[in-house]
Amino acid sequence: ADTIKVGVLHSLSGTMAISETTLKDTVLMMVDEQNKKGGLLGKKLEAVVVDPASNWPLFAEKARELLAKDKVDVVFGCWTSVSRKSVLPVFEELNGLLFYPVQYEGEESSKNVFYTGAAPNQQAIPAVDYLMNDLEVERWVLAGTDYVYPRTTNKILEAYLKAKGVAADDIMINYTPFGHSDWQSIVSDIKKFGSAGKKTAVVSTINGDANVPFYKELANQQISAEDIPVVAFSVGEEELAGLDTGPLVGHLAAWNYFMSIDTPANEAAIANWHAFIKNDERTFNDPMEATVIGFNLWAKAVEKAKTTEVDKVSDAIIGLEVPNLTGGTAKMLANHHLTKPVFIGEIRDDGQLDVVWQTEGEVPGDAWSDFLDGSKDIEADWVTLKCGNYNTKTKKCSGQNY
Amino acid sequence: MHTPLLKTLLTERGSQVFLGVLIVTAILVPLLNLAVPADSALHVSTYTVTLLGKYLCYALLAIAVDLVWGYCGILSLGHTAFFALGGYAMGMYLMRQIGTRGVYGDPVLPDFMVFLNWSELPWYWHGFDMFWFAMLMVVLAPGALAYVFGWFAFRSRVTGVYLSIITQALTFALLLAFFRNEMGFGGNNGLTDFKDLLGFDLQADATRIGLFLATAFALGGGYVACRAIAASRAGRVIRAIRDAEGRARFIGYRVESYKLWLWTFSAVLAGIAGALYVPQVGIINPGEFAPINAIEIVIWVAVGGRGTLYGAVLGALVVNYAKTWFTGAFPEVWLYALGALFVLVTLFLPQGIVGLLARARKTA
Amino acid sequence: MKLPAALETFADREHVFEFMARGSRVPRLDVSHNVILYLEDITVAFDGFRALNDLTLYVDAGELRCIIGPNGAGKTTMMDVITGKTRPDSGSAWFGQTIDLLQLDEPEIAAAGIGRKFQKPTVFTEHSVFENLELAMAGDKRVWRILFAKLTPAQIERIESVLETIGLKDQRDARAGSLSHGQKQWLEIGMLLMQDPQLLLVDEPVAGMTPQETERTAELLLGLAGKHSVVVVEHDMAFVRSIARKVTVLHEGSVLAEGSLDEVQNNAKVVEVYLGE
Amino acid sequence: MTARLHRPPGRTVAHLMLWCWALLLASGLQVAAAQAPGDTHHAEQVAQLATAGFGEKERIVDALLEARHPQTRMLLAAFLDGRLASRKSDGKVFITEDADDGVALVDPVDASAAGTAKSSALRKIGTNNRLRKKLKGAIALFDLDDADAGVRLAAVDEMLRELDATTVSALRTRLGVEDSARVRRALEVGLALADLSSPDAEVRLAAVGTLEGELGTAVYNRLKTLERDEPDARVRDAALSGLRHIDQWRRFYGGVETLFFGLSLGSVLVLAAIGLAITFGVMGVINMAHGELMMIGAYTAYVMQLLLPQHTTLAVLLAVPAAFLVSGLVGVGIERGIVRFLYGRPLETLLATFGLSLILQQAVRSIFSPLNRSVATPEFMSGSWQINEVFSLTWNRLYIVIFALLVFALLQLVLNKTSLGLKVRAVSQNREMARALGVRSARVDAMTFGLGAGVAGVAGVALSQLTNVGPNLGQSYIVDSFMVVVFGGVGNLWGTLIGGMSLGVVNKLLEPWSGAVMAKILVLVFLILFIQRRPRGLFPHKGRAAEGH
Amino acid sequence: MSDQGESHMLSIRGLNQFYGGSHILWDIDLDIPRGSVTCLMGRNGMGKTTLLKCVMGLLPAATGEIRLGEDDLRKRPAEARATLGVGYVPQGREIFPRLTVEENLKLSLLAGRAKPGALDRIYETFPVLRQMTKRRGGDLSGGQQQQLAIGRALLLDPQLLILDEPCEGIQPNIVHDIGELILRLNREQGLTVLLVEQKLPFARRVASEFRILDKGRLVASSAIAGLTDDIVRKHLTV
Ligand SMILES: Nc1ncnc2c1ncn2[C@@H]1O[C@H](COP(=O)(O)OP(=O)(O)OP(=O)(O)O)[C@@H](O)[C@H]1O
Ligand SMILES: Nc1ncnc2c1ncn2[C@@H]1O[C@H](COP(=O)(O)OP(=O)(O)OP(=O)(O)O)[C@@H](O)[C@H]1O
Ligand SMILES: [Mg+2]
Ligand SMILES: [Mg+2]
Repeated sequence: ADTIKVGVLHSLSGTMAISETTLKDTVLMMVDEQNKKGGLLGKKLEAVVVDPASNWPLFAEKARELLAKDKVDVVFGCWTSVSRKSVLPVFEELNGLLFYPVQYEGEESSKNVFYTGAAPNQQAIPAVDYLMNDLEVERWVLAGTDYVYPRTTNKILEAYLKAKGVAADDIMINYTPFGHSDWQSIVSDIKKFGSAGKKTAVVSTINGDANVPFYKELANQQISAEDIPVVAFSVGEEELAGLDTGPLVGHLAAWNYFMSIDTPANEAAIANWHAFIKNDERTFNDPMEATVIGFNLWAKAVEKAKTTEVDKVSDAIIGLEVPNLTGGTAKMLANHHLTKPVFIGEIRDDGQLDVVWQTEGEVPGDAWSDFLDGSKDIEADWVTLKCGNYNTKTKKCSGQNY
Repeated sequence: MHTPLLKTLLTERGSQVFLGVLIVTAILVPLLNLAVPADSALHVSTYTVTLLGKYLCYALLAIAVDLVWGYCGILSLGHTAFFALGGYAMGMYLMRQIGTRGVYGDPVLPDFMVFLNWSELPWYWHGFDMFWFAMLMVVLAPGALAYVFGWFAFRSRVTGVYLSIITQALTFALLLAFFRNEMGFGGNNGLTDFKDLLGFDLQADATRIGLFLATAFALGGGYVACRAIAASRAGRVIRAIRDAEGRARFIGYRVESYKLWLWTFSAVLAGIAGALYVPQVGIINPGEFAPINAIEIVIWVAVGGRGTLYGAVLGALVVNYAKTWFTGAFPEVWLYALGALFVLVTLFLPQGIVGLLARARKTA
Repeated sequence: MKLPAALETFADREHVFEFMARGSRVPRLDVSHNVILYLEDITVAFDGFRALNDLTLYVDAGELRCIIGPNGAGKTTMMDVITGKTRPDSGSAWFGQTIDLLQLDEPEIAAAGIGRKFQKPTVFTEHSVFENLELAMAGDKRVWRILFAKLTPAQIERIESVLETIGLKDQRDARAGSLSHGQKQWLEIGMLLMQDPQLLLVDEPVAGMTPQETERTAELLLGLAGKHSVVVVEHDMAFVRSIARKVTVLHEGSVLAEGSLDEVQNNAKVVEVYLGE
Repeated sequence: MTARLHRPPGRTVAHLMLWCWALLLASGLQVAAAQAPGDTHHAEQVAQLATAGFGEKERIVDALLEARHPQTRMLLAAFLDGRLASRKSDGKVFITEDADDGVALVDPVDASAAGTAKSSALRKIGTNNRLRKKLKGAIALFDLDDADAGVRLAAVDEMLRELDATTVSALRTRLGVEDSARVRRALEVGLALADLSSPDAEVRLAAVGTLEGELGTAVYNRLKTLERDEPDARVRDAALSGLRHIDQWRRFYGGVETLFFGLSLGSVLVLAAIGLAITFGVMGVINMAHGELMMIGAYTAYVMQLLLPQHTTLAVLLAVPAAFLVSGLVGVGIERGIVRFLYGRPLETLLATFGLSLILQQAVRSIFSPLNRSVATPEFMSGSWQINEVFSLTWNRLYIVIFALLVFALLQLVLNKTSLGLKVRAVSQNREMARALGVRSARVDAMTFGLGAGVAGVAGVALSQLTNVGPNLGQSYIVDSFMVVVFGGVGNLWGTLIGGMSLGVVNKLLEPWSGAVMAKILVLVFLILFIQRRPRGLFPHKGRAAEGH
Repeated sequence: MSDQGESHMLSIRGLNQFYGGSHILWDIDLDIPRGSVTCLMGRNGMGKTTLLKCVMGLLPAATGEIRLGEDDLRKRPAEARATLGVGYVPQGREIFPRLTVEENLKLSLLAGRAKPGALDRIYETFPVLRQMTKRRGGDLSGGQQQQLAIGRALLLDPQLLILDEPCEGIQPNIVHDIGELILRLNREQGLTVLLVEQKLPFARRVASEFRILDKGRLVASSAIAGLTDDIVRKHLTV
């Protein structure tokens, strides 16, 4: 082939379009930039965009189309866990290469997937540490949408909190359906839970669309961040852009990137983005940074391997480092996860987030949580063990599809 | 009009064409996939085979909907429920087949249960390690649900939109229930990561061909069965019920048993379609229950031409192919194209594509 | 154990699985007392308005009974009660000695042997005339039987002969929906004939028919009487005169007069409310 | 330090604070342009804010409080509101004010105007949660002496959150001079709460007595600890009875609250469904684009806000008629362009309008991008109406309940009391015959559909106040809307109202007991069972007409 | 012909009508004299109702011309024909089932042709309607509905009243009254009536003219006196 094909597998319609469309644009921007730099290995890059329309079987179909029909060299895509789960067998069967840019529940490490978003240990645990140590929170509401990511995160957090001596009475766990829009009773319950005289915080793994009505209700029931701060793992600049942030000032979010962080690299990236999308108002957010990092790592690996062949690129990429937009470097680990800095930000009235706390240096992503019974003993290592789910007790590598 | 089934099938133009094309496809596709080298222009890629297999599942589902809607006037917005239940039954079998090959290596528990700290298999998962049992459930789960639901609804004489909406409520309730992780069906992520079916590797081309053939066979069988029903005297009663339910009662037909029977049969067909669908797409998740999907099925039928069965098949193929093509070719604007397709078909092809073909034949 | 209210209502409706074990519920028709229909003290009220008011009426086996009465007297409502479409607020309705009509639903009543022609002709508009007659044909109407049933030559012949009788031979394969009003009337009569019921309830059969067709209808009904019992509702007095033996006049939901046509025609009250000068 | 705090405030200061509160800084500054002795110290502290970390900032706030410079109140308020910034060029700290040409600067020491600057030339001095809390408490200390009783009351409430020696003595002093009964009561409660920690059992007993009848959480929590830790049996009993009393009221108000939640959820359902009750219920068009018509209404609200960026309230109020018009016109367009060819083929309207809904969704994605848009909540709709300590109603919900009822009443009026309504119903029941009686059915159809669509648009404006304004807005309500219409009985507006409200209430009654997901499932199951009992909905059409024949 | 045009309320020339493929009306030429009561007769399925629907505009005429006095009706939709003064009582009554009796009647008033007090006069003519003003039209008995349909048409204050088998299902004394009413309106207000009726005695009593349709063609037309047994036998019996 005379071009290198880059598949883009993000929903452009349906429920997930809200989040994923931006990522498609980010990949296109990266392709564009790389081509300006002369492409890769002397070839131009060509983006192949498809729309899996927020439909999970369609994700699998489109993945197959990209790999088998369009013969792309790499795919950037997916947002929800289920979409990733749906395409995973396809990537393994056809030996494709997927860069997945969103924070997720972990418990996975595939030979064909590189996870450039945060694992739970790169987001949730540091956030809780901050609340506990800096804000002296004693009572916890773990509120989430009822699916795997919140369930896992909350399970990890519950175990973690209990280990830190928090009483069961002081933890309230609540799950709501996708797209939940009537938060009156739950917010009222949180308010009651939080008025027992102990400092209370909400750890929110509420997903997507449900956040806007949730925050609106918080504001209207006059729960301010000083009373009951909410720290969210799925609410970033882009979500806040759809909100009247005035009443939300002070609520928190934990991410590995904030648009407001003042570094030259970040400034340049944002400027690029604005130039590319031709709109100075557009936000830049964490999954976008993850996409950028993933793309840069891939490009670097291709150059190192001098080919786009999946196996060679996969081998070459491990150990490579590219700079984060917020300073420091992202290094691809043997478990196909990245090292990432963790930031806690407070919501400002302009919809940006101010960093109020950050980890010292980068946290390496952990594919298999140390706080879950089933996965404590599992390890992922694609260099020495050549396995994504190696059980250190039984000394077996399980769950591989090839 | 009162000829035996075989004759009906052979003389009716639509059936002839449909069965002919189906048989030819079923023979050619495997041949062109397995026997023709990959670089030949005639080669049918595994991608295409899988895609066709998926379409055929949809076609079977569309037939099931057309049977109740086109012939009996029951506009079901709940057939996704039966489809998904069939799919889950198959998915549970496939999950159990994974055995110790799951990521946690648990011999009994599927990965997601280990992950959620479940210590033992819920009772309703037992037996699914046996193929025959799972296949029984593919038929029984949707069938029983349809029977119970229909038994209540039809004897209460719920009709028209009221029936449509409660079927929608049914599938919506199931959607929410299956989303719950406590239900023990994998929540939002559903069931994935299947390895093999009856010992055949799901990723092998031969298995895919096998599944494709099974689907084509099921579709052909389903079609013939539905056609037989439609052409029988019971078929005429069913259409009479569609047009004037009350009148049919006054001449002595027990409307609810006709409806119940047809409804349950249709649900079983949908369940079979779901069971064939799951191994071919590799995932079953509660999204399959979504009410909007049910509306889409109705639309396939309407686009193809309602009340003809082969129209339903045609509609399912056309709409889904359009979707596949549009989402690849114009990912940014394909909804305009699909939307416009629906609007134009309605305005200019009141009998669907089949009506157009019939008209063309008449004028020719 | 207390069931939730909603469940309870399902639990206590008695005829569970009725359509699995049908047939056994409907006893044989017994007309040993020579009366085929007993309506006693039937009252039907709609929002307080009594459409039927303590109506009592008996129809003998083999009789041809004409029922007349002003518009709104309750004639159609009475038929609704007999065929199970409307449940009376009080009273009893028996078909022969053994069959309590109020315990049965429409298909059971039809199966027991009561056929009806509606005031507004209702046929299966998407079916052909032939199929309409086929649908109405007497016989076992359970799903499994019908599914595998084939028309026997005798049955086809019967349909053809009815087609002849109702004068729609030329329209045999026409869509019933495309028939004119009068043709639909005939088709409905034809369906009634196919049903071969013991008791025929005929609501305004000659509305919209030409005088000659009216005559033919009269002949037809007269021919049916004797073997069958026929209850005819009609406002066309000429027609009534041509068939009537016994006439019942309904008024405001109950019987105003009963007797031979001459008797009722000379009843002053009947003249006042119904016949006029 | 406390001594100085208790000095009765001068007139100028009081004035100043009032002005500050009203955010009319500029005029207030003129009055306060006096030189005070602590200026240099004050200026030093302020200057340090430019570079301090959060911990340091807290310390500076303490220091400022102690010094009690006349400008402190203004400075702290600006700090809290995020209007404190340092100039990048020289690091000097200013209070900022939005002005036409960039940002107006105000000197924090003497409150004099200090020119303007570009916002890019300034670096905002940030706060965090702890700091904001501290600032609020600090400002409350000032506000305790405000001329406005409402402000004083708010200050007392703020101080009750955390009582320490400083606040207690401030409260006590204020009680001496307070003349408003409400504020006095609040002060007494605060002091009684403090007294509960007194070593003297009698004092504690008296304090519990004072607290009788109070429902607030501070009181409740304090009594709770008392009931647990109190050595004196009399005090413990008194606390216990106090707790019982509060529990009782909490339960009562909890019930009322649930009911309100149900009604408010119900009114959202009603609003979403009521347009459909016309296009679907009355006209028989299975209008799958109904949700998108709501979405158009919501986007109209968004556009209104873009047009009137400074007038949130006006924008929302104008959005109601605007959305009615926009959605209504789109509706008329749909009717004239598509639906009118499909009368008598209701199921085909489903197909066409579904196609249309896809097109409209994608159109919105193309025009407004797939991202959610924010529609600000106007002042009068934000926050809640605190009826008492344990019970409050959020304004937006309250308005939406009222709004839903209003829309319902208007529609009812139009359909039943106007000749249009009569024509609409006639046309929907028998189009041909209506025409034969001189009804211009084409016009009536277009107007009816337009009316239904317009009402959907209006509902969209209401939804924009509650949830996302995005391309998926319509999709998330379409299923619910159909359910409500059908549950109520097709073609019956009352049915839609009662149906929507009761589904809302049932949902909210179940929710605390079963969780949100199960509640929804149970409501659906309830709906299915209900339809078995009443196969034609809550308010079915009765009589012969409904059955045919 | 054209000189007669003045005196004709309705004149039809060369009307053809089809349902799908089948030709129902063949080249109908028909005149209804102003001030007459014309009875249109014919066996079932001969096209009487079809003809009336064409006149009313509920079916588009395939070819041909229809004039109401001077007006070319073909250009006008049904609703305009109603406002021009064509009242229509359809076969099968076509009552608005979920409007009350009163609303059914009021709808005609909206056309704006009725004179004040018209509603009361209708109630006098059909007292049963007055008793049932609040009842849904669909709940009325067949005969009551028929009366309502006639009342509704009269409230348009038509110049041409079209009645499709108006006596169907009506009790004898009211049939008589309807006959009287038609005659009265015809006599007193000069109302032109086009009536489809199968019952000869009634037709003979009220009609001044008759027309006969047979297999979609106009086969006879003359004054009612000319309705001989011969014609009846030839065209009205099977
Ligand atoms: N569902 C109903 N609600 C209210 N009134 C009703 C209902 N059904 C029937 N009625 C009334 O009951 C009375 C009897 O009606 P029915 O149809 O039985 O009369 P009928 O004798 O058949 O008259 P006709 O000769 O005109 O057909 C009428 O006054 C009618 O308006
Ligand atoms: N909707 C239709 N589609 C097709 N054919 C129709 C339709 N309506 C009527 N016809 C046919 O047109 C012919 C004339 O019908 P029409 O209703 O005008 O008859 P008619 O003279 O009014 O009869 P009747 O006295 O029975 O009312 C009939 O043969 C009928 O079968
Ligand atoms: Mg009657
Ligand atoms: Mg006719």
